[in-house]
Order: sequence, then C-alpha cells, then structure tokens
Amino acid sequence: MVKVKFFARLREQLQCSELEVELAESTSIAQLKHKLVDGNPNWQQALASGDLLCALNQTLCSSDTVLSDNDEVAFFPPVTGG
Amino acid sequence: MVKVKFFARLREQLQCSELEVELAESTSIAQLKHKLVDGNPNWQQALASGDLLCALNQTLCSSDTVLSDNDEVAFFPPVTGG
Amino acid sequence: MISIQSQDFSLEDEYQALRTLENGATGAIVIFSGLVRDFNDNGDIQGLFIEHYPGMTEQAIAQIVERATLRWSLQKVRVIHRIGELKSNEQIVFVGIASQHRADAFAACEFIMDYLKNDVPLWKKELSNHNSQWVEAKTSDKQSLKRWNKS
Amino acid sequence: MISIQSQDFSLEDEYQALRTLENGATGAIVIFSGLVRDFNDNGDIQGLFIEHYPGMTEQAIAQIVERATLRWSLQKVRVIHRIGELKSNEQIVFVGIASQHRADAFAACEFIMDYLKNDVPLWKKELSNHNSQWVEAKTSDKQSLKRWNKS
Repeated sequence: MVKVKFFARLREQLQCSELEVELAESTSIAQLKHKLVDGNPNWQQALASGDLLCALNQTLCSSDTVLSDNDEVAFFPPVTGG
Repeated sequence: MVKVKFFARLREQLQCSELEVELAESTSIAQLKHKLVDGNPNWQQALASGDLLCALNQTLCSSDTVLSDNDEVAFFPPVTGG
Repeated sequence: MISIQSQDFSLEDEYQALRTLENGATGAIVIFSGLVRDFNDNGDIQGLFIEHYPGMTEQAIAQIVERATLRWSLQKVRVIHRIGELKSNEQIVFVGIASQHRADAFAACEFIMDYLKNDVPLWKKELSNHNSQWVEAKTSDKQSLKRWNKS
Repeated sequence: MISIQSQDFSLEDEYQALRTLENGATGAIVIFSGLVRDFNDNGDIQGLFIEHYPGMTEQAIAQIVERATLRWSLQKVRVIHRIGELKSNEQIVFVGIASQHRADAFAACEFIMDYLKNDVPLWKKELSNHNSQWVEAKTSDKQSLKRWNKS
C-alpha cells in the first residue's frame, strides 16, 4: 500500500488530494501513474502532462524510482513559490 | 590658484588637510605633486606612494589631468568604506 | 531556522535576530523580501493563495540551506515562507543571511531564493474577480539555477 | 536617495519606505546592512572612525546609483553611509533596492556595494587601546569589480 498525494492545479484537475493504492512489488512511479489512469480514465490527460514533478517520501525523485510498501508518493506541477 | 586636499592616512602623514597653491598654466596633477614636494621635502615619501588616488573637482581622475584656475584637487589612499 | 506560516512576520525582528551574534563578528547581513505584486501579465489581481506540501516544504528548504552552508561561510540563515491567502503588497518570503563577508551573504541569499523557486513545493494561485488561476512556472527561474553549477 | 550621516538609522523605517510604491508593483526588496566587526586580523578593536570627503562622497555614490539604474530595472534605491565614530556591531552602511524582479534587485545591490568599496572616498580607522590604525584596502574588493565588466 502506498499513499499518493496531488497538489495545486493537478489536485483541482483530478478533484482528489490524496488516495491509497495497493501495489505489486517493484512497481515504479511511472507504473503507478499507469495504474492510476487505469482506475480513473478521466485522469489520463492531467497525469500525462510532461512537466509534472514527483516526490518520494517528500524528496523530489525521477519517475523510474521503485516504490516500497508504506511509501508516500506525490505528484504536482512545477513549483511557483518565493 | 588651486585648492589641494588630503585625506585619511595621507592627511596624518603630511599633517595637513588643505592648502592653496599658485600654479603656472597647463600644470598637470603629477606636476602639482612635484611642486608640493619641492615646497615640503619631508612630504616626498608619502606623496610618492604608488597607490595614492586623486580627484579633480570631486571626481576620480588620473595624474596626467591638467588643472585650471580654481580647481579643487584631492589626494588620498585607496578607499575603505562600506 | 525555517518557518512556514500563514501569519505575517516582522522584518525588523528578523533583522535584529540576525545581528545578535555573541561577539559582533558579523560584518554583513543580506536580506531578501518578496512581496505580492498587484498585477501580472493577465491583468489586475486581488491577491494570492499559496498552497504547499506540509512536511516536504520545510524539508526541501532545509536541504537548500544546508547546501548553502556547505558552500559559503555563513553565521546565521533564516527563511520564512508564508502560505494561504495574501493581499497585494504583503510579504511572501524572507531570506536573511548573516556572514563575516558580504560576498558570501549575497551569494547564499540569492542561491537560496533561486532554488526555493525551483525545488520547494509551493504553488501560487492568483485571485481575481474574473477567474482565479494557478501561476505558471517561469523558465527564467530554471535559467537562474545555471550560474550555480559554473564554479 | 543618498545620506551620509553620523547618526544611526532604522532598517525597519528604510524597508517600509522601499515598500510604499504607488501600486504594489514591487516584487522584490534586497537589503544589505554592513556592521562593525569587533575583531580584525591584528586583534581586537574597540570600534571604528570613518572619515570621508564631504561633497565628493555623495557625488560618487550618486554616480554608482545612476549606473545601476541604467543597467537594471529598479524602482527605488536607498543608500546610507555613516561617518565618525562607531562601536562594535553598529550599522555602517545600508543599501536597499526595490524592483519588480529579484535578479535585478540582487545584482544592483551587490554592484553598488562593490563600487562603494572601491570608488567612494570613505576611510576606516580601527580604534584600539594599543594603537589605532587606518584599515588597508583589500585586493579582494578590487577583484569583485571584475564580474561587472563581463557581461
């Protein structure tokens, strides 16, 4: 089980801020994205956006990172603070 | 007649902050320095220091600048404000 | 020290805290203060809403501060970022650096702001009467990281 | 606006004055504050005496500010330099910049400090119990001008 979070514009597009997903072992973040789209076909466009960032356990990471049980994954648009 | 000013360490070395000097036409700042040393031989060492800066009418300038009547010339060490 | 907060801050208090080092060895303080601008390319805005990723925000800033501390000689570093709803001309972000020398203070302050703009999960939404919208990331912010890889 | 003065200044007042632009178009304020350090390479010092060239000091700073204003997009520039006797940890110099964008504010603030350190007729004397002496100019201050000729 991993926790998945969405922020800002992406959160609004998906109308979801957080959900939990049961994953097979050795699932990558890219594969998690596919699984999310499989479960919610209307998320396809928003999640396919090339500029989305992802974080694993609150640290920026690349989408080929492999997940473990109890991980926290987040997807969000490029940041605009400061 | 030009007004000559000295600042900081140079002022202390010469024990003089300001004096007036009568100059021939087309005298340069370098020539003014020589004239000052002629009149005050004990100023030689302090005025010969290679790192001295000079200003003509309150703007930094080079020592080959030619002076006019009523000019204000200043000699001082490298600055250390800020 | 890093704070993520909705309440405003006093630049004066932060400045005085940066100044009070044991023995006056601080020669230079550089402060950046970011304010809400009341217009953008699309017309007037009423203010901003700032969303963030609680937990990761603090952690991401701490990593940037640590990198700055390893790279330059710094005495104190203070970062404050506000979240929630902010009006025009309000303070958004504070970065304050105390150092013995000005070059280190300037570099570290700008470095922290440049990375904060790229790596910290904060998002601005511009609020207007017509339609509120999320601010797009600027390519210029990505560009400004390049200088830090040169040396 | 440029001030050469013996009295202290309030950083808070100066900051608030930089903030009060007509319509909140200011996005970035960068402030440099220089403090008296209580030690140097030769041992403890009691404080500083700052001598200047009245008239030229103001004019030299004004020229630097003008060059910064031509080079970057700035909204307000404020420079204060103190003269006379200063104790450890007192404020010596303030440079504050208000701009729409942070890169301009950072660059202009550091540019003004770099040129102030080289071209403005101000001299520091370190006061100590043993013997007071004039501060030597640093070659690093001359070095720091080089970057401004690159671009």
